[in-house]
Amino acid sequence: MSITDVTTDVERAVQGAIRTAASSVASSATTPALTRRARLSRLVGGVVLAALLATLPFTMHWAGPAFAVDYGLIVAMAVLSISVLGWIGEISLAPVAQMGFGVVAVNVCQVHHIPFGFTLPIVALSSLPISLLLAAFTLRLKGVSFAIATLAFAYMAHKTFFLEYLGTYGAFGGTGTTQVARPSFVRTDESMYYLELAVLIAVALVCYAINRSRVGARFTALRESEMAFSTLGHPPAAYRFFAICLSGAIATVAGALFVYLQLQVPSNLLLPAQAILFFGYAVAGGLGSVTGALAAGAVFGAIPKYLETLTKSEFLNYDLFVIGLVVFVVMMKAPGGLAEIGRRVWRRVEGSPA
Amino acid sequence: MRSWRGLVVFAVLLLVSAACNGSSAQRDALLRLNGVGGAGTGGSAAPDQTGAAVPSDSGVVPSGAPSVGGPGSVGASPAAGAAPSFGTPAAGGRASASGGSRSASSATPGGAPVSGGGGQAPAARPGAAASSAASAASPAPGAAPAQANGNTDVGVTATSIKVGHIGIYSGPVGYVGQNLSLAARATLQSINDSGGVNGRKLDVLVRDDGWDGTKGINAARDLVEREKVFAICCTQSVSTTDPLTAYADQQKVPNVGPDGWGLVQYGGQWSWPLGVPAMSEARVLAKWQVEKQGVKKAALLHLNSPTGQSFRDGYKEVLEKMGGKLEVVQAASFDDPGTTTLLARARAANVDTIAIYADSGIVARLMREAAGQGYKPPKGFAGSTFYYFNVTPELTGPAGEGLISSSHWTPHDQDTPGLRRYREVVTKYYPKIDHTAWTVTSFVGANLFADTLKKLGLNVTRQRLKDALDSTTDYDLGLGTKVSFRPGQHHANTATHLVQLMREGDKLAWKSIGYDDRDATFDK
Amino acid sequence: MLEVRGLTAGYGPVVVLRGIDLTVGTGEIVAMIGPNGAGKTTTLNAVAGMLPRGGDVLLDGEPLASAAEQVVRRGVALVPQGRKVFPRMSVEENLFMGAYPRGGTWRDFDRRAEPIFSIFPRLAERRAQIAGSLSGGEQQMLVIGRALLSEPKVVMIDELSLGLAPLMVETLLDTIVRFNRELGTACLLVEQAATAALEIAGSAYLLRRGEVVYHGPASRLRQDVDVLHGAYFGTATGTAAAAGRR
Amino acid sequence: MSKLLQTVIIGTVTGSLYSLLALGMVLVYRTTGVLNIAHGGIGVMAGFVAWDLVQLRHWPYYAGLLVGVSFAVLVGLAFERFVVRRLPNAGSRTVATLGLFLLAQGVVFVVPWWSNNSAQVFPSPFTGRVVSIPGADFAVSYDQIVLVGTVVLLFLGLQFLLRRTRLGMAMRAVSDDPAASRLMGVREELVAPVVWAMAFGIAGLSVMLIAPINLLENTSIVAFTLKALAVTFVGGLVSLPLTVLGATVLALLEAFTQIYAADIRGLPSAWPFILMVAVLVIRLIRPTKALDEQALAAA
Repeated sequence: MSITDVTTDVERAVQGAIRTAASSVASSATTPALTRRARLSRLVGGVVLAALLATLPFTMHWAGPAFAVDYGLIVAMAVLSISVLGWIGEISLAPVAQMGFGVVAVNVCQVHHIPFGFTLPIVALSSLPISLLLAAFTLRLKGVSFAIATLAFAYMAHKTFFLEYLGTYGAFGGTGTTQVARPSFVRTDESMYYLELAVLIAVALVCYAINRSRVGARFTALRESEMAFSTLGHPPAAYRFFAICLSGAIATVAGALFVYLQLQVPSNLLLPAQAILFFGYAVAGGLGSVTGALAAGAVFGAIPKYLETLTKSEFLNYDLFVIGLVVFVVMMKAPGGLAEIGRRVWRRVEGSPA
Repeated sequence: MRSWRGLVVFAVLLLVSAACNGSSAQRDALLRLNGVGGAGTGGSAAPDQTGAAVPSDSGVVPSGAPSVGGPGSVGASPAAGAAPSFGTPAAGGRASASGGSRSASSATPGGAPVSGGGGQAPAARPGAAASSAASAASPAPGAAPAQANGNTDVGVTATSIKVGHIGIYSGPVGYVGQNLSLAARATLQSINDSGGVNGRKLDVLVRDDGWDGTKGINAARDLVEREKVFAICCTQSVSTTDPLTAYADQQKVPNVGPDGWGLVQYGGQWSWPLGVPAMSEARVLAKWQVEKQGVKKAALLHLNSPTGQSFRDGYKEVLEKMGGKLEVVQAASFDDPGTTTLLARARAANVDTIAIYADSGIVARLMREAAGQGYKPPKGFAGSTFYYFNVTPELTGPAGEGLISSSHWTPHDQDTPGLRRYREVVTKYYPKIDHTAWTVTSFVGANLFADTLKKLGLNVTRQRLKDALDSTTDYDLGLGTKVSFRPGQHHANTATHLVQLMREGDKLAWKSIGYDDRDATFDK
Repeated sequence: MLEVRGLTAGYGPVVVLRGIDLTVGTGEIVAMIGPNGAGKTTTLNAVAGMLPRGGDVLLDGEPLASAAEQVVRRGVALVPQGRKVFPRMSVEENLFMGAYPRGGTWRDFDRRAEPIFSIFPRLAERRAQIAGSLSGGEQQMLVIGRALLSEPKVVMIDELSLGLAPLMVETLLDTIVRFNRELGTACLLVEQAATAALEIAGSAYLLRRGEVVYHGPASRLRQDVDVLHGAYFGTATGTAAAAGRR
Repeated sequence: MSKLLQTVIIGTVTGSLYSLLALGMVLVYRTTGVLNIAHGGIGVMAGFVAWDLVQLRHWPYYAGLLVGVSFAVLVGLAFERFVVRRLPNAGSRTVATLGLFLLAQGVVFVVPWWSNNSAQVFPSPFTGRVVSIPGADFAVSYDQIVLVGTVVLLFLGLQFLLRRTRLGMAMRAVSDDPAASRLMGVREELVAPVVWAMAFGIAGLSVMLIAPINLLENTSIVAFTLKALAVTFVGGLVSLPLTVLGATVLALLEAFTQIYAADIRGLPSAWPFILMVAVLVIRLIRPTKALDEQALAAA
């Protein structure tokens, strides 16, 4: 069992997921176990959700610019990259730094006139060496030590690299900061939304697939007992490397999309402390849950931005306070996070026993 | 058992809304701080005839004449010093500087955010000759086709022009940033109180960016794409103005009077910055220090940002060209100012002076620490307009004596007609404003915006505004610099004046040291 | 001295003890044996206040509180299963924690610890060592020593020999006999592997499915393998013996 | 020579600053297994309370200091009572401190007459007085001496507390094995509040000692806390002496590179990371069976 085995497992899982996705509509409608109410609510819910997702930037136009949802999707991806590490039971504070590397990668691509079609794949690949470095460095660490180590990594990346490369506080000047031009087909924030949504859905599908597959089961085993896991003949290191690389790739792509959205990203948006905030989002969303990450993106990414515009920026000062409160309440009342709350609510809608 | 989850959600929503309401109370507190009761200051200040007469004496210093606010000052006074009296809480905040006129804007033409006016742009107005009173005379009826109902462009109606303004009210530099915004709002309000722009009121939508680019750009997009403002005016939050430059070009929205500190802002076709580039400040400062102070060796602490680096490069270039040497350079950031080590290195290198590009907080830290060690470089500390605020001597305490800063406009201790007028206008609305080069930049920006609009007559379009701004020549409010733009060349202001913290009674105050110079590098 | 009457306890809805009666006299060594899942550990935990319980527990005729902190102050110490040392504290500090309920301070710690060190010379050698790094047997010594430092009237020891080499079990049993003789501390010894405990015990209780099925002198169980066997597997002899108890 | 001495002094002072923040976090981790992310945030909040009283309301300095620290202590008690106690394990408690951190930061930004003045002057009665160091061409302020002195006292005090007192022993026992410590007569519900109150009080005091040197300023204090976090790693989050050692080494490395190797840009900021890598390598070469992780696994 090695890295290559893991990857072939993943390939199989993804293929499986595509097959399931293709047949899911038919199968879910015909599953006999579901009550009529459940079937109906699933159908309605799915249609509403799809319609909402398809038109979100426009339907929410009364509340603010499409930038809000765009930003929400980016937060969702960043949170997802933290959540993915929840599979191996670790907390990473590095994703914000990895987003920064995504920004840098886009910059480099742009300087070398690489067509947009290749940029995102290149960005995703470019995350590999950094993730491997991080993984090697943190191989023997668990729990709090792992979190601190990733934080130190983020700190170094920010201080020694981004500050030099991107400049502090774009504030006092973005003079040297390279502007990023969007490809022509995502000129507006609305079209940007669909690009982000497509990427996010692809990423989320991959995550779902991996989580449902044998690899996902092994992650669970690894999380529960590393010793038992390795005595069964699986290499914990390979799985840890894989999870860290996956998380890094997601974060890096999120960073790339972020710079396309923002047109330039000064390094003060990549502060190490930001990682702690994102971690808070991930917890509140539900650590390890893909749905939770998406919910967190909506609640902590998009809604505050809408509130900013709806309240004419009066909300601005309060965002930390409110986010802290939400994290707190979720921690105390629903340890499974927003994902758990959503599931409960949905069960009631379906009418199935909670 | 399950209902508590619903309760939790409800409670959170409640708190959010409470937070939002609470914040307007906070703004009121802010306004009280500045001595203004409610916000709907002088909506009723009867502008009438005066409005037409005042505005564009452009070429000439407006001298004492205008004092438009004379009768209107009634509106300003009521709650001035007076106790809490929350006055008009709802109207408070930053919503709209001009009373209720916002509702009028609903009539804006639906789509087409891009200026449709490209064709009708009066290219036939080339010369700079226009600048004088011509504008006031021309409410020329029928000058343009679309103005029958006054909706000549996005955000323009017969009675109002929607203007976006993004200020800094919170975040790490909220404590100084708010002054820039308050000065801009005061000026825009004064323009409305004196009749507005050819009969149209400026409907100013104010936003806070908390000095965070994502928030600022979110606000800008909201203003432009949803609120459909005609232009953005006097936005001087550098973290927003830099990306805003690209965005303004993309949307073809005029962005009048940004800070212009970062060089990137000069590359925008739709931005007209009015501040001085940090590099120019550095060049002038270095020249003066060598010539007048005889500085040979210097140390430099700069925020590690591209602008900070441009300050460093400008300083080093001039210093070394004139035979001096920059012995010690150190980069700082807000979370890691590195002042202690800079001092140690500067002392070891035995420098004549320490030049600084950093905010008041870091400057204060540096100088307090130096004083704590009983150290002062022979020629003292000097730097940029970054800390030309009265908050600086408050933070440095006595340690700040002798600190040299620069100003982009006539320093505030001078008594010129231009400054008198500036102060009169601004303090009428916000008596406790902390005057600095940047508040003056706000003042000039708002006036330039309004005066140029007046020149357009009733046919107000974005493209015509751009053309008119691009042909601005020697616009002068008597504040030390005449502003001129040419298409593609927006470096209007490169003049730097030096000021110094000197003892005045038992306090320190900024005093002009009578040195003005211009950095000619950017003239083309 | 320690008297348990009609003790019931369980974990949530699962009832484990169905009314245990049990007595430990002053200075007595009592063995409690029984098969896996008989409720031995539950009995000790319930007496020690680590589990909610029903029935009466009396010490010297006075009811014993149901909170663990108070039980130990009254003089009933539990040596829990699994050698629960404080792994990041030194041997000495572990022992200090034993003296905690007696208001022990470091000043008179040495005086209190002296008899314990003389019973367990191995602990004296390793005073400063971190407890987590001791061997299993040494940890068991430490936990017993720690319990003794609370100057208890009764020490309840749960699964003394679990996972230890026979030689080490011998040593530990010797020490129990020794502190019982020297300090006069009574001891309730719970064991799954019965023979060793019966060697040193005066009387014995046999538990099965949450009930006492035999009570009598330990020597009888030691000699009569049938009774023991019956109790473990629930054959007629066992129940007969239980009946004979009354 | 004087440059060398200056560098050492600068390193020592900065090291004390890191130690001060790190010790509070180690105290909490060692006695509860919780990584207190809120440490710096609570300190800043308490610092602002004291600053508000002293600078805006002209209270006597020590009264303000006392109220500020008491405020932090109360927050600690409330946090323990209403949050920590209701959460099942160290992991969820750590996340709760994250929520608390955000809330504390939120409060600092929300109070109108605080937020619009982000950097604040908060002098102590000693501010302005200095001792010049002979031979160093350098002076050390009383504030800095107080800071270093406090760290020494705090270190010794905590060592004494945790090693020699009943309370400290009980704290450690509870964190090692709560069930076993109940058997020793330790009442966790009495010990835990003390831990949190003490830790938050130390956080508040730390910021009030740093403020006269650094100004009362949110961003940098939170940044210091992040560095202190890296330092705690050196001591495996439990060892007080190693933590202080790590803090001092880190600060000295930073000072020396900033002063002697300023041309290698970015190196000073890389030290926390390099230090951690070094610690990892050392542990790899000399595996001392990291007990902290063992204990964590048991929890």
